[in-house]
Amino acid sequence: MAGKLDLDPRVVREARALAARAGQPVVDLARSHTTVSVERAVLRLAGVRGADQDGIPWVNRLVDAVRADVGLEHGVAVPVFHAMRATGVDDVTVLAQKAAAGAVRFGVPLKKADVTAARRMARKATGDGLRTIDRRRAERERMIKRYGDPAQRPWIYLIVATGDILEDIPQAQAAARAGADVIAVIRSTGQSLLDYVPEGATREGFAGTYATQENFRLMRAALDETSKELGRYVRLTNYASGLCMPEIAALAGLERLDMMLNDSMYGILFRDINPIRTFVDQRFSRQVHARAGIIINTGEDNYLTTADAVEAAHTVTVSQLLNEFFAHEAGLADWQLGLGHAFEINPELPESFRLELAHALLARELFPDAPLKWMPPTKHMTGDVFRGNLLDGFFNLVGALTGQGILLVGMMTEAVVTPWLSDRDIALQNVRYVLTGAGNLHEDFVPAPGGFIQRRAHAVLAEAVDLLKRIEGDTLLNAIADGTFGIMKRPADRGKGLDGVAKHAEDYYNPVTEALES
Amino acid sequence: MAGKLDLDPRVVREARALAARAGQPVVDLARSHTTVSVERAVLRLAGVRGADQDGIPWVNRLVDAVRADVGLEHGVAVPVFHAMRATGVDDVTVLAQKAAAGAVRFGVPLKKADVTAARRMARKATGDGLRTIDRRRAERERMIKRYGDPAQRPWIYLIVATGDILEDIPQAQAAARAGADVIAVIRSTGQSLLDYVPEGATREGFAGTYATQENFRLMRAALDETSKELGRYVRLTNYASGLCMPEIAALAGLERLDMMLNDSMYGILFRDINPIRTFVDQRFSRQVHARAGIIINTGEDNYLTTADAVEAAHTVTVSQLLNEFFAHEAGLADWQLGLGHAFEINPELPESFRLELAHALLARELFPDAPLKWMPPTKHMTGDVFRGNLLDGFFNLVGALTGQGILLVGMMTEAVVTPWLSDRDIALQNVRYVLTGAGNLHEDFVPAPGGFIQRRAHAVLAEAVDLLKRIEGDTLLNAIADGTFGIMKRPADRGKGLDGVAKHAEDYYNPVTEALES
Amino acid sequence: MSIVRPYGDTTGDGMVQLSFTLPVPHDKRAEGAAIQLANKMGMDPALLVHAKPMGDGFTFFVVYGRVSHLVDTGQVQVVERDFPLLSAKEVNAVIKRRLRRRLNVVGACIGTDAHTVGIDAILNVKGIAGEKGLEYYRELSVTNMGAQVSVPDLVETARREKADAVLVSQVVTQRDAHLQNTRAMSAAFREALPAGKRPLLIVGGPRFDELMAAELGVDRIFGRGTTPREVASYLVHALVGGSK
Amino acid sequence: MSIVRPYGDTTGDGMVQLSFTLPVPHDKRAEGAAIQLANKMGMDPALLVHAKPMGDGFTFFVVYGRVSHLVDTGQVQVVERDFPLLSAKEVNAVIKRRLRRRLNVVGACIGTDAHTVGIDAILNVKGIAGEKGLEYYRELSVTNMGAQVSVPDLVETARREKADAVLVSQVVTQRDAHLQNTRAMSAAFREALPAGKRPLLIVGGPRFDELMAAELGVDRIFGRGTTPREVASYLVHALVGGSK
Ligand code: B12
Ligand code: B12
Ligand SMILES: Cc1ncc(COP(=O)(O)O)c(C=O)c1O
Ligand SMILES: Cc1ncc(COP(=O)(O)O)c(C=O)c1O
Repeated sequence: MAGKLDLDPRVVREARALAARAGQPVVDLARSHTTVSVERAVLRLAGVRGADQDGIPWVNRLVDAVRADVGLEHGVAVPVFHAMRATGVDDVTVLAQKAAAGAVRFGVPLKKADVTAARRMARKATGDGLRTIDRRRAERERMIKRYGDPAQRPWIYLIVATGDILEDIPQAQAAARAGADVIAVIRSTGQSLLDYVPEGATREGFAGTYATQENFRLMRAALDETSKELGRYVRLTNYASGLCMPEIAALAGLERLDMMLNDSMYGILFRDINPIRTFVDQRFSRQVHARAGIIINTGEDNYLTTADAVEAAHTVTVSQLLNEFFAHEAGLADWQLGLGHAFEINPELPESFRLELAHALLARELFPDAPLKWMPPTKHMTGDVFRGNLLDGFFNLVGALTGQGILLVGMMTEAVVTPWLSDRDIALQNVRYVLTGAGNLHEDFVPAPGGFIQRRAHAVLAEAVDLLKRIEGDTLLNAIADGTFGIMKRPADRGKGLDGVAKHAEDYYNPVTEALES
Repeated sequence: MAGKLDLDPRVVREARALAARAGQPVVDLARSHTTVSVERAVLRLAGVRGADQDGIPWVNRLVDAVRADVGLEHGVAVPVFHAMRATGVDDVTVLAQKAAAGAVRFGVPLKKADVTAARRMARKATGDGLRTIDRRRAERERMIKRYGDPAQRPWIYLIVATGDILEDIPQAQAAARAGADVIAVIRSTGQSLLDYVPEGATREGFAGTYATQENFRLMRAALDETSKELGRYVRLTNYASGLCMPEIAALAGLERLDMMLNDSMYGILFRDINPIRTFVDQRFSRQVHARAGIIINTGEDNYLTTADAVEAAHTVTVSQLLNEFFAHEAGLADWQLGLGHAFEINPELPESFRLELAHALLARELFPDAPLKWMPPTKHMTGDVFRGNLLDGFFNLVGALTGQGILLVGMMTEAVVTPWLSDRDIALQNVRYVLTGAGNLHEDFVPAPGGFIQRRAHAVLAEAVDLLKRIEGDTLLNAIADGTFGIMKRPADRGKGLDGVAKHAEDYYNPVTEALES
Repeated sequence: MSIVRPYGDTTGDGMVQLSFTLPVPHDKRAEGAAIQLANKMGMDPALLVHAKPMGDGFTFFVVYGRVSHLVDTGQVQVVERDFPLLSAKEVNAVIKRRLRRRLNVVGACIGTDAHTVGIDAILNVKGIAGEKGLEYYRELSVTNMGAQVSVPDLVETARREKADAVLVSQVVTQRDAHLQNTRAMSAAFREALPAGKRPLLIVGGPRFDELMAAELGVDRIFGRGTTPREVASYLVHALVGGSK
Repeated sequence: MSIVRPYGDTTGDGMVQLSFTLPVPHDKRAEGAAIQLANKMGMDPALLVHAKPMGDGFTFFVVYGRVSHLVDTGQVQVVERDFPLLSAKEVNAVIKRRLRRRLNVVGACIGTDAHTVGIDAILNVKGIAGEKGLEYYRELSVTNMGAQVSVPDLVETARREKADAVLVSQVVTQRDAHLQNTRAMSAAFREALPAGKRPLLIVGGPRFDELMAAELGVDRIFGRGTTPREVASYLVHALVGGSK
């Protein structure tokens, strides 16, 4: 596939080097801070389960209690396991319940031996959690070996979004039977701003279903059944982004989700979450994904819903390079990088289709080993569902012509409702037609040397390099504050969840990070 | 555009030579026969107008009367104009009325001088008709100069088919305003088997509107208005094929139609009209079109509705070559050859889209100077109108990628109803999207050398050459009898309208043929 | 369950999609008119999601919404297959045993309709959907008159061939052409032949309502997707009387 | 003309297109059920042109047909613009002359809705469809609170900013989220502030029914395709009282 654009390898190398330099300060920030959600993720891996009668997870109650007593800056692992030893409680959830009742005090032990002992216990407990994640990963690999991967690329990715896990399940199974390789359960609109992960099976989401460990489990079990029935491993996706990225990443690992929406900047830009909070959370969550063998999906497509897809094309490229850098740094391999981009150019624009081809091919050739995630038209979809199905067909064609890895299937009702059962069926029929009839057309698609498509790709890459230079000079945080991405201005000292961030103390300890970085 | 398939010019030359040899016997047949409709066309050009109270045109009554008295084999021109002199009637229509009332006897004059006089009068009368056609042609050229041709290729060709000329007119004007470059008025289902041309403005067609001189006039006038309004000359199309090809061709010339459906074999295959009758009629009608500057549309697309579009692909090529030969022989220039072909491959077939591209490109490269007419999917259209609009989009894309000259716009309701107003609007929006967004994509579409598309095109051409060899050996009439085209078996001695054919006598005289061949 | 409702993405939500054109220019009032129509059709709420002016005085609308109508599948009237589906072998065997002569079938596409693909799919050996057509059945004698056959010619041929059954196809439906032609055909047979001598009259085509047989004066109607075997089995059932 | 009917290809033909899913497996009965629904919606004849089984127990249908309902455009209720459309200059001039201070506007996307593109199109300088947003108007003072704003925060900010008008956007409509959120918002303002002190309440979004203002307790609703100028003109009309 590579080579159709005749990109200059030096320019590509320069772009990567710039992204690394622009990203490094943020990595340094992430390595020197923790957040309430990172600490809760640690405790979830250590075994804290369940919620109080108001639905507040015990893990939140426990971290709040620790924080109240000693702050976050030491990490919660040592205070918590020290308290376990001190109180003789041997179940972390019970400890959390006692702590919530005010029956436990937390402190950082002064004696080195106590610290060592607490650390050892913490290591062991979280090690159990990580081992479960490892088992899930092995399980996935076994099932893929048994049932097989999809026969074709791109993988076909479908959304369910009823708000009710019990409606979602049959719809997801029907979608898989109809040809979906990946099912994503969209999240209820409010969830990403909740600073806790809801509990249990849920039936009351708005335009999506809550991401909970139990919902993950139910859907994965249902899709395992369907995988067996179909003789094809059906992947499950959910969303990490939001105030609870680290925890949701942990839960996803524990319940064998296969892909997670996880963007380094989405929460900042589109949920007004504090930048520092997000950067810390995303790093930890990606380390967990790396361990779990989960493929991440980044969110560059979103920029093109608020910014113009032609003007802002290079911001997508810049963001992909940054996401790649952060992902590699967190330990993710290229096959785990579902970098996002989208078919969002105004269809009235002359040459719109060729511009789409240029942008999609640029991404393909910049990231030859990543399973790029190709997102359908949304912004220029209207209530004209007949036209909508047509646009989706041309979107599918770009996907096939440029070798995209994951095709998020567009719905003709994009501008109307969250997808109906029949919308998915019509959409899949559309994908099938295009892949069957024109799946190999890429052999005959050879952008003219020096022609429109090559020129456009080169221009976007050049703009991306320019922008990266500016970002490197001025810092990524300032660039985000200035509205560089998606025209959303997000200063580093604003946004939700900042109060959940703490700078590491000298003695900060996190057994999970330790294990994941070893 | 030429050259993408790397066709071997020797094979192309061979195919053309074979088509000429296979077609020549049919031309000889056509040159040595006449038909009732050829003779009626002569009289129409000579000025016979109107119909009796049963709607039977006076021209039919007149030819019938002549035939009853002296047969057709001398041509009607001399007997009729001799009778004019003899009776002193100076209006041919009046003569027809008298003849119908039994008040005139016809004969071929014995005296050379009488013959010469009758011929001279016939020449003069039909010369008036031909001059009107010439005036119309000049008028068209003037209007095109004034208003301009469409800005893009392919020209956008839309159908109206209400059955009522008064509903057709506003729909045609609306279609032109919405972007149609060519309007075709579909004919009522029964008309092609009528051995006369109905008269007057009509409002009672089934799935189409009767082709009458008055309907032609009304629609052309309406589109002239619209051309002026839009600053773009809007072309008008109707159908010649059927039992009255020569007459309708004459009327089309008189009323400045711009394109006519005129296939050398359509009437035989799809209306079970006698082969000899059709071959004689088509030749004369094409000579008239040549004079009128009318572009013909051939009907190879129809074969793919009864035969399989992949298996029978080469029969389309063979038929195009034959149509080309007959057309050139009748005096049509390359720019007048709207050779037909269609997007009719089963969309479930793997590589269907690439096969369509191969076939469409083959036609393009075989006939580089002809304005090919690219027909939309019909056979595999279903009541699933959402899918229908998608297929039409991919049809449009093939049209753009392969440089077709005339794009007959597909309707999502193809399998449901004759087009609704909104169907046309949705269909045009579809065309506009594809041409705007991907109109220049052909630059980037370069079939891989030796790849699937080239191989397929070469194979179809080779099969076409083989079939032409067989036809040349066995005669075209036998090939038609055997079901070679569209799996329709049509023996030369069967079919409708054979009794309207007569072999020329020694003294056969036709002033129109004489003028057209001079 | 016998009462159901349309399904968008949740059981019982009643959601449907509707599109149509109104002969009015596009403005707020036109949009209101579109919603009025949707309401009259039982959609409430009716969500107008698309309105597009076409030409001078027309607007195209797409509406989504909930209908309150209940569908009672128990009340549905359908022409169920009330005869056993036989194999070609069985068909031939029954005719041979019971009729002791070949069964005569005359087929045609009448009126100005020239769509023969459907009737050919039923009659020609080639058949459709993997099933051979009636010509393939040894005990059936098939006369296929082709397209655009006039009713008098059809009656005449049926009489001459001593047709046990006449099969007529109608594909063009604009201005109810198919209904008019079918009525004309059945009337002609009624006029030409006494009750006992009349062949079985069968019509088929993609847009017929199978419930209209009596109204059109024919014995049976076959719709979209009919296969030759169904027709052959029906012929045996109706003319030879069961397979035993 | 005030009575119209849907238009397929002939005046008065009444033709419409309909699609929906029924939770039944595909068979003849299912097709009959689909026609039954279409009939109940007033389609007669209803032509079932497509039926496709989906998964185990669902079938998708496309139906074409004629409805007999008449649409009376005279009976259509619409929220007509009952105020003059002013230019930015005029808006500024009227406020300056009549109010003698800047008019305070607070905007937000409330509840869990994070779709700010719509409200930004109305408020941000950038605007939409070639029109500048309200921030561009010299005499308007705009506070844009962004997305996912809670109702208490909105009320608090409106009070602090002495808002003359509060502009709320709602795009997500699943399970009527937009209606619930709007009702909660108007109730909160009614509770927090006495009648005279309450700001003008305006909601907008692509799926609102503009006739529901009273029912939702707001002063005005703006739907699909609203432009900033319309909103500015309405503000002047409602708060400053006419342009004279
Ligand atoms: C092929 C075709 C043609 C071919 C016909 C070739 C031929 N020899 O048959 C050609 C190109 C010549 C043609 C011409 C025209 N056609 Co045409 N054609 C079609 C097309 C694309 C497919 C029809 C078909 O072959 N279907 C496949 C067969 C197997 O299906 P079927 O007919 O439904 O038959 C099945 C059942 O119904 C049943 N059945 C049918 N008959 C019978 C009879 C009996 C006894 C039984 C038991 C069962 C039975 O069994 C069959 C097998 O399952 C349709 C559009 C579409 N996609 O449906 C338009 C269509 C039918 N045509 C149409 C029209 C208007 C025309 C024309 C007038 C102009 C035009 N638009 O092209 C001309 C004139 C035709 C005329 N005088 O009748 C319209 C009819 C509109 C309407 N509803 O009134 C359609 C729907 C297209 C459109 N939207 O405009 N056409
Ligand atoms: C862009 C977009 C997003 C962006 C939003 C970015 C942002 N900062 O706004 C992103 C990617 C973040 C997003 C996320 C989601 N979205 Co979203 N999104 C869209 C999309 C594609 C376009 C909306 C838009 O920007 N329209 C353009 C603006 C200018 O139009 P407008 O909003 O109608 O505004 C005009 C008028 O309505 C009016 N107006 C609007 N508000 C107000 C207020 C006042 C006071 C006034 C006077 C006028 C007014 O004036 C505006 C200018 O004319 C639509 C699909 C579509 N094509 O419509 C889906 C859509 C709205 N999203 C949807 C959903 C479900 C979501 C998600 C839950 C998951 C998902 N499917 O992606 C998440 C979560 C969002 C959340 N928490 O709210 C659904 C809503 C379904 C429903 N009807 O309930 C839609 C319809 C897509 C779908 N079919 O699933 N989305
Ligand atoms: C990367 C990423 N994360 C998360 C989300 C969804 O986030 P939320 O649940 O906040 O709507 C999206 C939206 O599509 C996304 O692209
Ligand atoms: C070449 C040609 N002539 C004529 C027709 C139409 O003929 P009729 O009026 O007999 O349906 C067609 C049909 O599309 C055609 O392709």
